[in-house]
Amino acid sequence: MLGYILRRCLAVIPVMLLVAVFVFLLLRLTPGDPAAIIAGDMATPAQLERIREAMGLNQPLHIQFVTWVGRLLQGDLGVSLISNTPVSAMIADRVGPTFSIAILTIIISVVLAVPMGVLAAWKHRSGADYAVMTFSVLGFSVPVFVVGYLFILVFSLQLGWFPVQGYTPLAQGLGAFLSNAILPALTLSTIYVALIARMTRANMLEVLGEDYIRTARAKGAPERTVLFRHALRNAAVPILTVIGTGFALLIGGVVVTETVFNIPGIGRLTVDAILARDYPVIQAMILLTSFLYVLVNLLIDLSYSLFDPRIRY
Amino acid sequence: MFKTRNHNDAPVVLQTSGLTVSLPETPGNLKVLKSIDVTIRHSETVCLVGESGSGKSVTSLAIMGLLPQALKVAGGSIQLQGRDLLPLSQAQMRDLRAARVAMIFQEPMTALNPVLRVGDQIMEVMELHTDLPAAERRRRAVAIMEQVHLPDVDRIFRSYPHQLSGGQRQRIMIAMALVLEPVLLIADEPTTALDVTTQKQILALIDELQQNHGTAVLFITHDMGVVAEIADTVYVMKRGEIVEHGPVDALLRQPRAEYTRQLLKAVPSLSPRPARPEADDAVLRVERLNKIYGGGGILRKLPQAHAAKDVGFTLSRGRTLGIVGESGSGKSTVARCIMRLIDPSSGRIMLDGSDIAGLSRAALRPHRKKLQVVFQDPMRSLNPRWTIAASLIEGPLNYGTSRADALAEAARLMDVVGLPQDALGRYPHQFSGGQRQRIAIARAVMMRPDVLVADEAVSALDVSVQAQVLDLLHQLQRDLEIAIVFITHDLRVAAQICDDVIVMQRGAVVEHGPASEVLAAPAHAYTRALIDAAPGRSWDFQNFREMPKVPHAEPA
Amino acid sequence: MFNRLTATLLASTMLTGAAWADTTVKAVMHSGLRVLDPIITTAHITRNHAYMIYDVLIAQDSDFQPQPQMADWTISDDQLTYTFTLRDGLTFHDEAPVTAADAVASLKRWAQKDAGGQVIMDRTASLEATDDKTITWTLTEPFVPMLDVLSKQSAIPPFIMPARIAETSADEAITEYVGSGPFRFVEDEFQPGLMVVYEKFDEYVPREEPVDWMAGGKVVNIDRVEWVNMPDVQTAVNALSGGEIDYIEAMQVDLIPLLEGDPNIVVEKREPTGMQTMVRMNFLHPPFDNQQVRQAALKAIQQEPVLAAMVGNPEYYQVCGAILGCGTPLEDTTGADTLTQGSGAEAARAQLEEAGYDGTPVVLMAPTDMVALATQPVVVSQMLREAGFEVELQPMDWQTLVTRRASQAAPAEGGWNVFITNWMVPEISNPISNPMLNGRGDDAWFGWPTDETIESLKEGFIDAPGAEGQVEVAQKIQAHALDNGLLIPLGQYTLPQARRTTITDMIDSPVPVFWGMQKTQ
Amino acid sequence: MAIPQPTSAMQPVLRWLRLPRLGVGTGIAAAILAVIVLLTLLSPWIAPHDPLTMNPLARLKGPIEGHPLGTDNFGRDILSRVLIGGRLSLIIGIATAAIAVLIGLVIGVVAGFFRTADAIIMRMMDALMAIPSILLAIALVALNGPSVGSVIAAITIPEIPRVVRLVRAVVLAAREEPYVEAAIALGTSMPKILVRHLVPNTLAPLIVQGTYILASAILTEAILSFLGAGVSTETPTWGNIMAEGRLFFRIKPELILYPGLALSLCILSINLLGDAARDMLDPRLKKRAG
Repeated sequence: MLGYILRRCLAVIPVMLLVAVFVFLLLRLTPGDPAAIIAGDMATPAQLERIREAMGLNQPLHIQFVTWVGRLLQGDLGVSLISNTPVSAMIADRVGPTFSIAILTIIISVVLAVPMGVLAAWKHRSGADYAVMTFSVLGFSVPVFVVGYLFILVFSLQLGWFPVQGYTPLAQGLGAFLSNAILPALTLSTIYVALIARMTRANMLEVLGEDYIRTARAKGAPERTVLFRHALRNAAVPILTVIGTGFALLIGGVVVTETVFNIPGIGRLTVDAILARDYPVIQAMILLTSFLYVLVNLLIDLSYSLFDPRIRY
Repeated sequence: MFKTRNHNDAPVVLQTSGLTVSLPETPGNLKVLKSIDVTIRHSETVCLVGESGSGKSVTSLAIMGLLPQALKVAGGSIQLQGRDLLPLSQAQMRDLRAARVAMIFQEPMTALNPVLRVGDQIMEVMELHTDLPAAERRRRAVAIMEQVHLPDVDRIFRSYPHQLSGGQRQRIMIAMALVLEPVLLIADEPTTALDVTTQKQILALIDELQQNHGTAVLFITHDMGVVAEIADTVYVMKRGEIVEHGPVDALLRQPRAEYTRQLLKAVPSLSPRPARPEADDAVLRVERLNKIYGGGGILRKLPQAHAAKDVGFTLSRGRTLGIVGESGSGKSTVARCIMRLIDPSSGRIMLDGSDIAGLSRAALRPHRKKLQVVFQDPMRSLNPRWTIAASLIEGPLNYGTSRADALAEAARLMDVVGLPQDALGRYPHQFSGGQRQRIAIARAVMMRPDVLVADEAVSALDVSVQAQVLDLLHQLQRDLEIAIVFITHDLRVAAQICDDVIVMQRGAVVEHGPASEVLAAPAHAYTRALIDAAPGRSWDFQNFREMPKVPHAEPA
Repeated sequence: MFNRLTATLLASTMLTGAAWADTTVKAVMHSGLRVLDPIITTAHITRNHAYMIYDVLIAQDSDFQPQPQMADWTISDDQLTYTFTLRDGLTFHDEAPVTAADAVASLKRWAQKDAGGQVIMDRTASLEATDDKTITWTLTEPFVPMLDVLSKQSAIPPFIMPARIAETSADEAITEYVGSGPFRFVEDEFQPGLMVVYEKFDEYVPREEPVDWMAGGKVVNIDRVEWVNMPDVQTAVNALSGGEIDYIEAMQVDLIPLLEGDPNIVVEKREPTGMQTMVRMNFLHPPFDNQQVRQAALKAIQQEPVLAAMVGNPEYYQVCGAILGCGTPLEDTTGADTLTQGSGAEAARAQLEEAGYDGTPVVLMAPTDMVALATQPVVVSQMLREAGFEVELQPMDWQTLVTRRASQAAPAEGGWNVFITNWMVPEISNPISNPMLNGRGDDAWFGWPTDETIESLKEGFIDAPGAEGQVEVAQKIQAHALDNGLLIPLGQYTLPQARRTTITDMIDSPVPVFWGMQKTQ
Repeated sequence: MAIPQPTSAMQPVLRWLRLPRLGVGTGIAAAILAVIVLLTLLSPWIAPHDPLTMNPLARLKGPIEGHPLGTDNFGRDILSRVLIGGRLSLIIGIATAAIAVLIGLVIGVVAGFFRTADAIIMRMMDALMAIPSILLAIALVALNGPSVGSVIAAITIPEIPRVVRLVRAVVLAAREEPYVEAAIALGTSMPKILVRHLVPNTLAPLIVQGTYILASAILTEAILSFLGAGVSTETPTWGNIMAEGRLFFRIKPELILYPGLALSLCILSINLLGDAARDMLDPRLKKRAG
């Protein structure tokens, strides 16, 4: 088990290195010039050149890459070209909201989607099944921002239940946090619920066709026991997997919801940085999100053995 | 010979009368079961026998009230100890299951919940039906596990299903079924997936427990050998109907229905057929063949598996060599090595005088056509997207035969394997398993091979179809002088088709010789155990009589 | 220290309980603050930030007249020596007193970057601190607009920083943010692009005079200001309705109806001059290297549709052909009739034909992520096409545009032909500081016109005696600029501000400022 | 012998069970999709106005004469823009799906068949998959400028690893099929086995995957537009119509509503068709039916 964990962790290194190369090249080939952005409207070409020189943008690519990776390994993510703030500080300021909303989203999604999927599989081809399926297809079909605006319109402006925008840290109380976080989390949940409910349904259907389910029924187990004790745990691994791969989707959704609900998170930070060609921030953010993705999926892989004793490392 | 207990006075445990099951939402209200009448008495074993699709499993599920949603009971009654089960609510049925009627299934691999400890699964039955305290539940679970002769009960109690062998899992299933002492046990092909030696133990166990508890058993099987071993009463089913029933002795001696006779006649005899004269032109010679799996690994040494150990044999033109063994014996590994579908670790494979063991893909190509194969699973051995013609001519086209010639040969072979000409234009899914296996044989024969490897080629087929396919192989071999390597776990099949037999155990050859000697007078203990375990080995089904006494039956 | 404590205690006992609570004004500004050095960028948000935490020597009042702010001044009779004297009580946020040396260092750094500053430095004999309070600036020849340049609020006002910070190279951003302005920058709470927090600087001593535009006493009546950036005006409008914020600096005019009828919210124009939006062509590459073609483009364009598409409600825009802005002292509309009346389409086609336009595609850069710049290119490209131009509208984000407009390469090789941008009217109301009117080729603003006429006209403007003379020269400049196509003005607009009624006493000024303002609970 | 024998009593059940799926829901979905595709294909002829002709003085109008759905903020006809916009949205979706499937197929087959290339390819795919696709897409659009081509590329590239994984898995599984081994025994060369036996196996799952990519590409285009990295307003798509319209969401929700409705219906029906196709190809049902 320990050996397996070690090997899996080592396997992260080449992947992250590839991500780093990829991100670095991608950005350096981008036509945007951060020097021009900093210099502003009145700059002359000579001034631009001086700024470029000062920022080290004139060095050969591979030198820039090596310098960057070397600093990365020392934990130095660099300094924002635009605001001159350390990138690590910018990220530290911003991960809180994104994380708390992402976690809330996952909680909401799992709490809603798993029972939905179980119900749909149990009542296969019934009205409930079609309702769940329709909802989950709808979740994939409506753009996140449209959902967000609809929620704002209905829950904030018409009903006045929640504030329209903003973020309150959990430190200021659960109620305050939730009142701000619940709409963005619900918005993000639509696609996640759709994903998990589908996966739950599909795997429950599969598991419910298995012999041991027939065995459980033959034992006289009531449906609740059949579904939750026997079936769900066996369907857990693919559901976990989809929660992991859906994490990428979540990050994509976060970018949008943070914009719609004006949440000071890392999604907006990244988009702003991309539009501003703030290389150190973009690089750090893409690396960070990729690393998170890899990490989350690694943890999920490792957690399989909690659900399925056949999986041992 | 057979069970001759008389249960006529025993109280009736289960009686179905006029049980009809249909697919209510299909056009024509298709009937899956047509008026099934079965009676089972206290401590009686009733065998429900039939080929696939006969409806025997549907009958058992109807009794349990576990029919799939699409199926509905359309008529008749199911009386358990005089109480009609059909009007009962879901909850009432649940209370009966396991407590009064228990069931065990074919696949012990899949019938246990893989994520729960087996001890918990046994105790769950008591949780559901009794209010025994936990300690008592545990005590009873351990007790029943001991009754089914599980070793090291404490460890197994805490084990997950995947940590147990197939036989152990089936014992767990039986323990689970019997822990509440039900009046009726339904066993749906409970030994089909097991090796013969394990099958024998499980059959003995069911018998023993039945004696002890007086449980009535409804035993569903397709295997006449098993029927001969275990049944008091036999019901023969065909396409949803009971064609004949009666005490086992009467049914096997004097079958009345034509279908029953057919079924019995199709059961291959265990007595080996006489070997054909030995030819001296060896077409295939295997020498010290080894295959070792694993052992690689970068960060840690992976465990090695020696799947074939120093296997060697010689096969001459027109003869059949059987490789016999239980699962894991390495018989398929040998076949795949010969076919060079996997690379042998060492050894020589002499095909027509040249060693093909170490040849590269390209160098192997000219030899390929001499060596053809038929696989076990008729569903997967033909490309589902290709017409039969396309599958048949693939090989000849590879070796430069013109399309027209290949098609002509394909058409000719259709006659040989007994399929209509228009079959060439159709697709595999339009054929039954037996037909597909004929097509697969035709595909191999198209290449005019010297050697045909048949890897469990009839194991997935019903017994009547099996007989036809074996006949076909026999006929082709006679006409074309093909040498056949026949891999099988089934001694009856081996006895019918093989001239020589190799018996394999854990990768090694334990016995090698003419079929008549090996099967009639086994020298090795393992071979003897295999033969002893073959169900119904003392009955000659084809001739409706006992087997002639053979000397080897006495312990050496 | 002890005195301060007692003063605070005294103050607290005199205040009522309600007012005792900190008053915080939450404002949504037109953009997020990312760059904190007001000298290296001309971004308005950075300038606005600088006005919060820095002070200036002199400032304009609402009549565009220079007034003392940190300093009074005297001018020698020969118009060559300007002497500024710092007033008493000026303190930096790190509690160091403001000295003349600080001011000199700041002015020198500023003068390297600001166009107006460069002009002054060309004529400067010396700039030095003659004592702690006195700055002496000696010119080599008289420069009439000297005080106008020093008191301007755009693009780069000469903000005063401590000398140690002002000594940072003008090409590098400063890393310490200490000023002597009425607010203190709370660095801990700064989130680039997202939120910036200011606290009242208690030691700030306002001037006695009443506040008037950027001049007069900067009296702070609130404790804390938070600038929150919202990516989307609609979000801001929703937040304002919900009372989550107090103030929106720049409203999308189309969204005003959403706030109408809410008694707690006032939508208003803060200042009368507003913004000019305009077209800039690239003089280096065909087709706009040809004056005829530039004139055809000018004739092809009509202002009103552009403004309507951009702003919507006519109350908030103004058709205006004056390159120096309407409502300014030098306003003149010579040569702009086709722009304002839309009568030039046919003449444009004719002239384009006459110029021998060969269908060279015009690369029009269109920023998609800036609300205030997104619509004009779309409308303008449509008009140019109708006049016979081949237009290639290339959408891009603003930062790409900013990068690309610096390229002198041919349009096909990463260069460009046209783009559109906006200016605050005070930034372009003076021919000297209006970047469009720089005709020095490679040293000119993007587009790089080589135009000796405009340069000599500007000389004439500098030397013009008095206001009337300036107006006369300005007319010539207007006529020439349009004739040569130095820019095509698209008109003026004002984005109104919106505030909750709890915010009162806001100062009309071109820069949104937070002194003077009151907030009731 | 011409009529195949039912091999199991359950077979007619399963055969019958598939019917309603192909019937009701799927039929409606197919009809909706057909209508949308037809309308967008014919849009150059049926759109009442040029989608680019603007009249800023009549902007943001409700339904008025000549503009049944009203006008947008440039005074352009919303109906025409939604119709024409659908065409480009569909083109982006189809192009993305086709390119992603093609490239993924080639890479996946190579990875699935050549053990040596497999490790390297899959590590690269892992890396590509680890980068959140939206961020990657925005970065790619920022890189190339927001042309239709670069938007397609930006949406396609993040989809490729998923296709590669699918194809690789199918190829790996199909390699073990007896009929492939039989082909080896018949002396069929590896490239031929690849093309004739293995690749066809990937087609059905690829079609299903392709429909999902198609749907998600249309959606991603909308999100890219929303984030300011979409195609120009001069080439309307459902996405950029909505993205432009979002500023006016509260005063003129139609700007989001109509394209949103068209887009959602379109994606919904594509997804439903994809589901139906997947159910038909579901190996579980196939196994039981067999």
